Amino acid sequence: MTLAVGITVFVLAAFVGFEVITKVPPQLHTPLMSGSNAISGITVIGAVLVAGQGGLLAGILGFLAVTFATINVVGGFLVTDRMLEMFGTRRRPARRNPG
Amino acid sequence: MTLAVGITVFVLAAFVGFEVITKVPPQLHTPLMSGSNAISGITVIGAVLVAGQGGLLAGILGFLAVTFATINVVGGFLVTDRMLEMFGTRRRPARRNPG
Amino acid sequence: MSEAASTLLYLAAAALFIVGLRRLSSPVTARSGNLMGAVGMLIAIVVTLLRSGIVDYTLIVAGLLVGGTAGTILARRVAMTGIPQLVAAFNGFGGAASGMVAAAEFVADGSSTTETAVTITLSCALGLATFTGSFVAFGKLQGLIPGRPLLFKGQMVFDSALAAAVVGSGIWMASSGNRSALWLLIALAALLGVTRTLPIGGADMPVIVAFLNSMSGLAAASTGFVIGSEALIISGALVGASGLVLTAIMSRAMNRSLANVLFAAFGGDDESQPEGIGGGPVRRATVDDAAVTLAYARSVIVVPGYGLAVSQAQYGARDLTDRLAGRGVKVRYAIHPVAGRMPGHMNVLLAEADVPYAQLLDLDEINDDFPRTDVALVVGANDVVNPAARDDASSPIYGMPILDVDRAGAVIVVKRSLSPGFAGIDNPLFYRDTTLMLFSDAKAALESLARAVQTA
Amino acid sequence: MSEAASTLLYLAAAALFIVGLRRLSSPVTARSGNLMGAVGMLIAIVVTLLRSGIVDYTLIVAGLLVGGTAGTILARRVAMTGIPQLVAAFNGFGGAASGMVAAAEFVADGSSTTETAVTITLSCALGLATFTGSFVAFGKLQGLIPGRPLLFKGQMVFDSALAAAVVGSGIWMASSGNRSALWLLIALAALLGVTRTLPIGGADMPVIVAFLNSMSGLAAASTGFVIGSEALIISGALVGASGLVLTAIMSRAMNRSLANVLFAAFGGDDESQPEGIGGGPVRRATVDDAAVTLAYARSVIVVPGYGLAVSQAQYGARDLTDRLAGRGVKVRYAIHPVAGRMPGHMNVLLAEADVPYAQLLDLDEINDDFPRTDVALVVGANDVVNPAARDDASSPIYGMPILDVDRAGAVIVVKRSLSPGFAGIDNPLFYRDTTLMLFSDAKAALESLARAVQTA
Amino acid sequence: MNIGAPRQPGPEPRVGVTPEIAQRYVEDGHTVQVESGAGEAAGLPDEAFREAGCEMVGSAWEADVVVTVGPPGDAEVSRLTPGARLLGLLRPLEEPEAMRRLAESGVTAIAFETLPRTTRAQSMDALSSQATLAGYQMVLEAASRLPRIFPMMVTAAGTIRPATVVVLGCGVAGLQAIATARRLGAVVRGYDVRASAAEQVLSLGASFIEIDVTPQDSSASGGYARPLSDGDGTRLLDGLAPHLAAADVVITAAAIPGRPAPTLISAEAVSGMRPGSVIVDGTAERGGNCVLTVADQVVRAGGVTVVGPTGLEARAAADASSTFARNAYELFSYLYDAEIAGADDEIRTGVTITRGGEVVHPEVLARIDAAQMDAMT
Amino acid sequence: MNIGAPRQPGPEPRVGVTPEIAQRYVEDGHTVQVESGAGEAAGLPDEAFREAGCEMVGSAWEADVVVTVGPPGDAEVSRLTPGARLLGLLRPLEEPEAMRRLAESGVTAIAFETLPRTTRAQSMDALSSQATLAGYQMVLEAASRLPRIFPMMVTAAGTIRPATVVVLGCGVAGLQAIATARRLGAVVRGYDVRASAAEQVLSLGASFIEIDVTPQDSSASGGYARPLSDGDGTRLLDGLAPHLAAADVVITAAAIPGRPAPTLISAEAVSGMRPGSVIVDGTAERGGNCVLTVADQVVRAGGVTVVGPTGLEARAAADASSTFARNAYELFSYLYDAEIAGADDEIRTGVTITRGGEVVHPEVLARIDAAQMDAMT
Ligand SMILES: NC(=O)c1ccc[n+]([C@@H]2O[C@H](COP(=O)([O-])OP(=O)(O)OC[C@H]3O[C@@H](n4cnc5c(N)ncnc54)[C@H](OP(=O)(O)O)[C@@H]3O)[C@@H](O)[C@H]2O)c1
Ligand SMILES: NC(=O)c1ccc[n+]([C@@H]2O[C@H](COP(=O)([O-])OP(=O)(O)OC[C@H]3O[C@@H](n4cnc5c(N)ncnc54)[C@H](OP(=O)(O)O)[C@@H]3O)[C@@H](O)[C@H]2O)c1
Ligand SMILES: NC(=O)c1ccc[n+]([C@@H]2O[C@H](COP(=O)([O-])OP(=O)(O)OC[C@H]3O[C@@H](n4cnc5c(N)ncnc54)[C@H](O)[C@@H]3O)[C@@H](O)[C@H]2O)c1
Ligand SMILES: NC(=O)c1ccc[n+]([C@@H]2O[C@H](COP(=O)([O-])OP(=O)(O)OC[C@H]3O[C@@H](n4cnc5c(N)ncnc54)[C@H](O)[C@@H]3O)[C@@H](O)[C@H]2O)c1
Repeated sequence: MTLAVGITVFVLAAFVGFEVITKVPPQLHTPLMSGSNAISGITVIGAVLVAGQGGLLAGILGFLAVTFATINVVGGFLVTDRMLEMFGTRRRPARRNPG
Repeated sequence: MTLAVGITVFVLAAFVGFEVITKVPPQLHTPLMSGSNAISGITVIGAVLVAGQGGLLAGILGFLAVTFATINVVGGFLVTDRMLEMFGTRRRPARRNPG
Repeated sequence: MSEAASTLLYLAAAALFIVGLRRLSSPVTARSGNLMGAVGMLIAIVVTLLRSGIVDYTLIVAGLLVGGTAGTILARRVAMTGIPQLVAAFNGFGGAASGMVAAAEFVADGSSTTETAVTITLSCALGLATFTGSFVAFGKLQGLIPGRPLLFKGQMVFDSALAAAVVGSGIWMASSGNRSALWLLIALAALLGVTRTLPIGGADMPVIVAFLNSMSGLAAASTGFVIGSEALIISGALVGASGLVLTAIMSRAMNRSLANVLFAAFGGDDESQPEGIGGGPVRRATVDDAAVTLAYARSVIVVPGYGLAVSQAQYGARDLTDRLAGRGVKVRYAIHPVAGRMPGHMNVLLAEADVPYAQLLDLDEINDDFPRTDVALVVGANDVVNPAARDDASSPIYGMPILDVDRAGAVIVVKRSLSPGFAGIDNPLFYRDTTLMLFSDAKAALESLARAVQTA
Repeated sequence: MSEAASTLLYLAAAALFIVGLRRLSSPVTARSGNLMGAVGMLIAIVVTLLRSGIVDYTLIVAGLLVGGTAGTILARRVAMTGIPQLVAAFNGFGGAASGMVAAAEFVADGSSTTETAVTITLSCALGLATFTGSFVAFGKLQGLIPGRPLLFKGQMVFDSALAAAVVGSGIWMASSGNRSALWLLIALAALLGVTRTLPIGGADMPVIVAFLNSMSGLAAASTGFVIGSEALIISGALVGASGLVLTAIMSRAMNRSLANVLFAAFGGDDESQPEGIGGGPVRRATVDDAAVTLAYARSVIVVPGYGLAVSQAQYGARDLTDRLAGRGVKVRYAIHPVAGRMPGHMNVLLAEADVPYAQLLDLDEINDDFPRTDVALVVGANDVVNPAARDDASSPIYGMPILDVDRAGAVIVVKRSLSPGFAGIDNPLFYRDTTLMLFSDAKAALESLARAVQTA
Repeated sequence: MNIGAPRQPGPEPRVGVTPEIAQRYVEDGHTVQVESGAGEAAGLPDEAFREAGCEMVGSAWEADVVVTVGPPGDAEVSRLTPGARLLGLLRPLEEPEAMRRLAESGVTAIAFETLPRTTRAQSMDALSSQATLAGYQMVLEAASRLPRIFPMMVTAAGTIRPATVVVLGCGVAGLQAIATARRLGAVVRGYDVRASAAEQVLSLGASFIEIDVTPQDSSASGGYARPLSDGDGTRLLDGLAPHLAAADVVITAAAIPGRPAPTLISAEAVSGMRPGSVIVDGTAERGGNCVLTVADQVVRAGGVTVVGPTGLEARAAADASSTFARNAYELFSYLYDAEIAGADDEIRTGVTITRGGEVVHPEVLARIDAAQMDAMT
Repeated sequence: MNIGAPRQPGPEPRVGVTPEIAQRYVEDGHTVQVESGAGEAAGLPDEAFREAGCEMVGSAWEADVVVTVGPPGDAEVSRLTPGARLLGLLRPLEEPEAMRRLAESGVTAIAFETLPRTTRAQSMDALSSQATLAGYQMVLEAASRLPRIFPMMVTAAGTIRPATVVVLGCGVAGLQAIATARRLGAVVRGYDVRASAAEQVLSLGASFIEIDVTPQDSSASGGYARPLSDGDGTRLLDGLAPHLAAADVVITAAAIPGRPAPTLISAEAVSGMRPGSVIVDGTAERGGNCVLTVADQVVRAGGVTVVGPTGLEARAAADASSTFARNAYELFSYLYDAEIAGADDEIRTGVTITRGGEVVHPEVLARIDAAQMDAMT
């Protein structure tokens, strides 16, 4: 992958990121933040590669990175789900009320 | 550019395309269609490359392609602008009307 | 220019397309959005011209000049009413160009890999089908081809066979590298474009043009794969996807699904247009159409009638007119002396919703203003706006003064059906060219209009 | 697994992230969106594990197990109120991981090209600043660090110098390939994260966490450039951009600009919180907050007062309550005998807007219902909901019956300021924990609420 | 032509021509004679008529076209010129004998009461315009007499519940009464035999009382109701009683053209009503919808006040005169144009009671015959 | 204690205790004596009182606590027991002499008129509750007398423009008049000297007439207005005149406690008004805001009708009695509790006119002194 292609991909993804969030109701601010935070844990795949390539210092760094990133990913998705679950019970299907 | 990267780019761009158009008011349907049509004339750059690379049949095809694509691009942007111009004169800045 | 630099400049062009498209979808920013698109295109073309690998500029310059001149003239000359067909034609040219580039690539290099074969086939098929389809749409819009659905028995089978043949000739081309296969592919795709567009009704043409636009985008993207150009892939994907969304939005605005538009002539048309006593066709509006018409008008006159009272829509009416006034639209109510079912019926209702007295005008005060009014919004009124009372001496209500809404620039009539009012007679107003019928309960309609006007 | 296959699978993961994020921004689809994100992540991890180039799985598995367990426990154990700080902490871990990967890459390969040097510097700086910044935010939210802005004189200069030093050490690292440079870089970035977060007030922490989240996304993207991973670039850019948008949305919801949040403690705080006679702090709500609170309530009681009359907000009130009722919320109006400035003042107004008599209840009829009511919406009323009349024998209005709005689950008070009502005395209701103040003209507020409730 | 606007006999304050309308007649090429003082009671001084181009005269009954409001007395009839046209609310169905006398004196009598109720004829419909005003006045009458107020009020001195108003007979007058009572804040229920009345009542925001009686084709007959069968009549009385018992105010305006008003409220129903409640019977002139009604008297039955005011429309004499004058102008102009065109249509045949010395209206003729039969047997 | 509700002397239909309120007294441990027939005129039969636990008596003036509506006549005063408490609208400032006599007979007189106008005291404020009803009735009175209707109506018989109503004096009565006239569809303008009245008028959807006179500190004095200087008075008259000339109805309710009503409408202003227009002067009892007003008479000046009805609040006798009775109950209970607690506060000092054989209210005392000075010179 050349740098130019990398930048192309980065720019396009950033556009998608900008567009994807349009009008979030305030009650979703925290879950949305938490969910996207979990996605930023994608760095775990870099950490896996680093931890797997051997070498002491890199190994230590890699292990820490995997651990940290996994906390971010696993904890992030779980806690988001908990939040949304609570939210779901409060919401009932809207029914029409005459007058 | 590998095929995989090409597909990545394609998919991301398609996502952007999906997201970028949210809720278009009906009076913009035609201008928007016309404007995006002009963008699809981007094929002109392929046409230029083909027309410029020499060879008879390719040359003819290339010339035709450049001509056609240019019609699409130039005509497309101009006619879109004409539509929007007409639209612009109808629209005045909103002012508050008491009562 | 270095490869990286050109890639980044192409990226910049693509970014301009994206932002431009986004701006095109709001009335306020649309014009600048179009300009951004044009600038992006200029960058892309200039970068391409400066790229290494071009050996001969003659044809290029010739093509650019011819195409540019033709495009300019067409765009300048066309009458406003001719724009939809022109857009269709432009789109056809774009599709053809994509197909030709792919074809030229095949002619020059052959189909080296499966990948190339597939993409060349795609480009040619999409490009040529777009080309012919667009010109059929052009013909229908221009009135050169009858607007009604044209189809023959068993067409569905024929079309499927044709599509299979396109795929087949693609495989042949890939496996043999034979140019004849290419020409066959092109011919079949062109034919398919025609047979798939002819059966679609004239009223659905705008949706079809949007769909063809999306296809020409995909053709460009596919050509991008053929010649290895990210700029083409990005822009093509962008147009392909946004065009598809736009197509969906447009068919939704017509209360149709895309499938319904594409195949309606084949299946039964499940949508039954209400029929009046007069039986003529009417122009049916959605809430969004009506809202935009109102929101961008300079002056609106609301004509309330008995239907407004029946559905107790007075609060909705006031809400709508308040919001229109808030946008700077001049709003008034025209009260016909016999609107409703008792003297002063409309006054009672509108007073209840506290519509300011200053906005209420009676027939004599307002009738001369209709020709100077952009939109007359008739809500649940019928007899009191029936032009037959003015124009048709044989009508039982001939001689009754009416509100001359038909003299306004456009008329939007909100009622549930085409059924007549108190006097029991049909209303020619509903069948006029400038009249949009919004079939709905008055209260529901006004409330949705008020909301829609807010965001229009 | 082939390079192409893994690239495409990463792409699939990224697509799941995109669709997941989009679904997360609507209440109805949010949960499935989160699930899609998790599935995407699983795909990405599995693909990575299957990739060639991994020589030793021990550390990986260990890390996954430790991290997974810790994450699970933390997420399960935390109390609902502790979630914001937990999110902050998670985010810090993610940032640190990105920085470490880049650092490890440097340790292993050195900075071969300018490109690598720049991206490693970026990753480390962003990652570590995110790490420490997030933990400061955690501390503030958890109450370990005082919530008020902590800053020292000349901090702006200090921070700028620190930022310059980070860049400098990056250049040193790139030019010398010296590991000490890396450690210096890391230390400086970590320090910068702390000094930039401490001066920000506790109330602004959610915005800061969102901002740090966006930064950790950018760190991941930058790490993607370092290790040449498109998956990281895409996902990082996605989170970076969407996080930035979310940050902007959140600060707008607080009526602030992002710059204002980030630098408010330095510049003058241009936003003056209205101060009551009592002087205590109040919880200030935006229209959106209030709308959501109302829209998702089971029962709402509206308490109209003189302010509603002054701003002639009766139509807005009815519009709002109609829409709430349309969502299935039980809505009633509580009319206090002396609300307004003349006997029956509220009745006249609400009758004008045709609020059904059945929804109007007087003090005796409704007062017992407040404890069973989710939200009391007080519109331009003040004295008639002043708990001092009930609780404070020294109050001049002691003994006057009041509407016990303070017994409802939540109270939203719409008025323009904290200034007192007719009786001229302060109202302790405004300073209660369950009270949200929506400072606005009543008419404007109710109209925006009605709109916002529609889309909530 | 020469249009005459006489001073009305009796307590009638309305006048058939107003200065505004006089001007229109003059613009159309007619002359207008107004009896001195004719407009006084409606707040229209002679001065105003003079400014509008009228000739002020001592008696206007001698004009070519006489626009009267109510029917003329014998003295006035004798002053009419043979061949003259007399336009007004002449009560042709109630007083067919008087019509015969008008015919005998050679007058062309034109009565608003028999105007067909078509959309086209509405601008000439004086019954409607006057009934509108009567409906409004009935509510004022009721509100003034009720020892309570109409609107709901939550006050420091307790909550005053809104008054409940029941309107029987939702024609023009009844509907206007509904609208006015609603404006004042009462809870309003309406009842009418006509099926289409339900929707009309709802369209004013009031509720409709459903009672299962099917009137004999009651929506037909040119917009007017028809009588009920005896059985239905009793069922109706019984069905209404509980609604009356819950009412503070009952306003009645149920009528059948040319017939006595149908009985809707029996003495028992009145005794079942709350003390203090009020019945305003707008049909006293036609015998009343309530059996206790006595025209222009206040009857107290138990705690209930029953009033049967007449001349309600005349109370807002200024508006009543201006709308009536406009109706008369429209009708006159229509007939005048039709006459010139030689056309004969529904409207013309509808309103013309006598012509060329004969009673020509079939319904009036039938009544005259019936009366003669009665007299013979 | 023994609470007595006597039958009121004169035409007064209201009564000081209603069955509903009687029940509350009884629940509080008091006994209630009601004079037979006391509630009749307000639609409250003896039966209802008896059901509520009252003792029906021949005379209730002898009770420990007498709740009267208006001031008692001499005959009634003589029947009061020394040491008894008398609660009511006693007109203490208008009739200070009568207060002196009450004091002499050893009665503790408690008057609503001098209640401080605080938020806390509102439930006892009989002036407000009765003024509300008066405001409503003034509009009915005006609407019945106007030869036009209030609302706008676009009809086939022409467009009826809405009536213009001007309300002078926007206290409780005036504001209610504004609200009621608006409900009926009139275009309403209000005027008051109090600066805060402007916002209150606007809050009812009416418009405010701006005239540049600065009253002497008119918002002060416990919620009541103060008189204007002479110069301002004339300027006010002149400023109002054009607004009156454009009005169909003028309703006046401007008052200054314990003083004659300020003059707001001169004879010239009346002559400048439209023929047919109506002035309803709600302050006739205090001399009237219009110079032509004669209490309880209909005065015609040019084409203008000027009426000064008294006892307006009593027209809705049922609601008036129930709100008054509630006010009296609240005041009595408050004082009773305070007495037991031995507390003395603003409200108690405000309403107590006589106690222990003495006039104790400073303002009333001042008036008695002033009257004696007048008599001496
Ligand atoms: N003003 C008077 O004094 C008076 C008295 C008696 C009769 N009239 C007569 O009434 C007529 C009045 O004219 P107009 O134009 O007001 O009424 P109209 O001619 O009777 O027409 C009313 C229209 O409203 C529509 N409608 C009914 N309910 C509706 C709802 N819920 N939502 C939306 N539309 C609804 C009906 O069409 P759909 O069914 O298709 O919805 C109908 O065509 C005249 O002919 C007049 O002569 C008037
Ligand atoms: N009902 C009667 O008969 C009567 C008669 C006379 C006096 N009073 C007295 O009036 C009071 C009535 O109580 P209340 O609670 O209705 O009123 P209140 O206590 O006077 O409070 C009204 C509140 O409305 C707010 N406000 C004013 N204009 C506004 C606007 N345009 N938009 C939003 N808010 C606005 C004001 O706060 P901001 O300025 O901060 O916006 C004020 O605090 C009682 O004290 C009562 O005793 C009643
Ligand atoms: N030009 C027009 O189209 C036009 C004009 C005015 C009125 N109208 C229509 O004519 C109809 C009658 O109007 P009107 O005011 O002259 O009526 P009206 O004065 O003749 O009668 C009043 C009402 O009494 C009702 N009624 C009769 N018998 C009844 C009974 N036993 N119980 C209850 N109600 C009974 C009638 O149905 C009618 O609604 C209405 O439908 C009105 O809308 C039409
Ligand atoms: N408990 C309370 O707080 C309470 C209760 C009732 C009334 N009030 C207030 O007390 C005030 C007076 O009410 P009220 O009905 O008893 O008043 P009122 O009957 O004593 O006087 C009526 C009105 O006349 C006005 N007025 C006096 N001189 C005038 C002049 N020259 N021109 C025009 N207007 C003139 C006064 O300002 C007052 O508004 C109002 O502000 C009312 O809101 C307060």
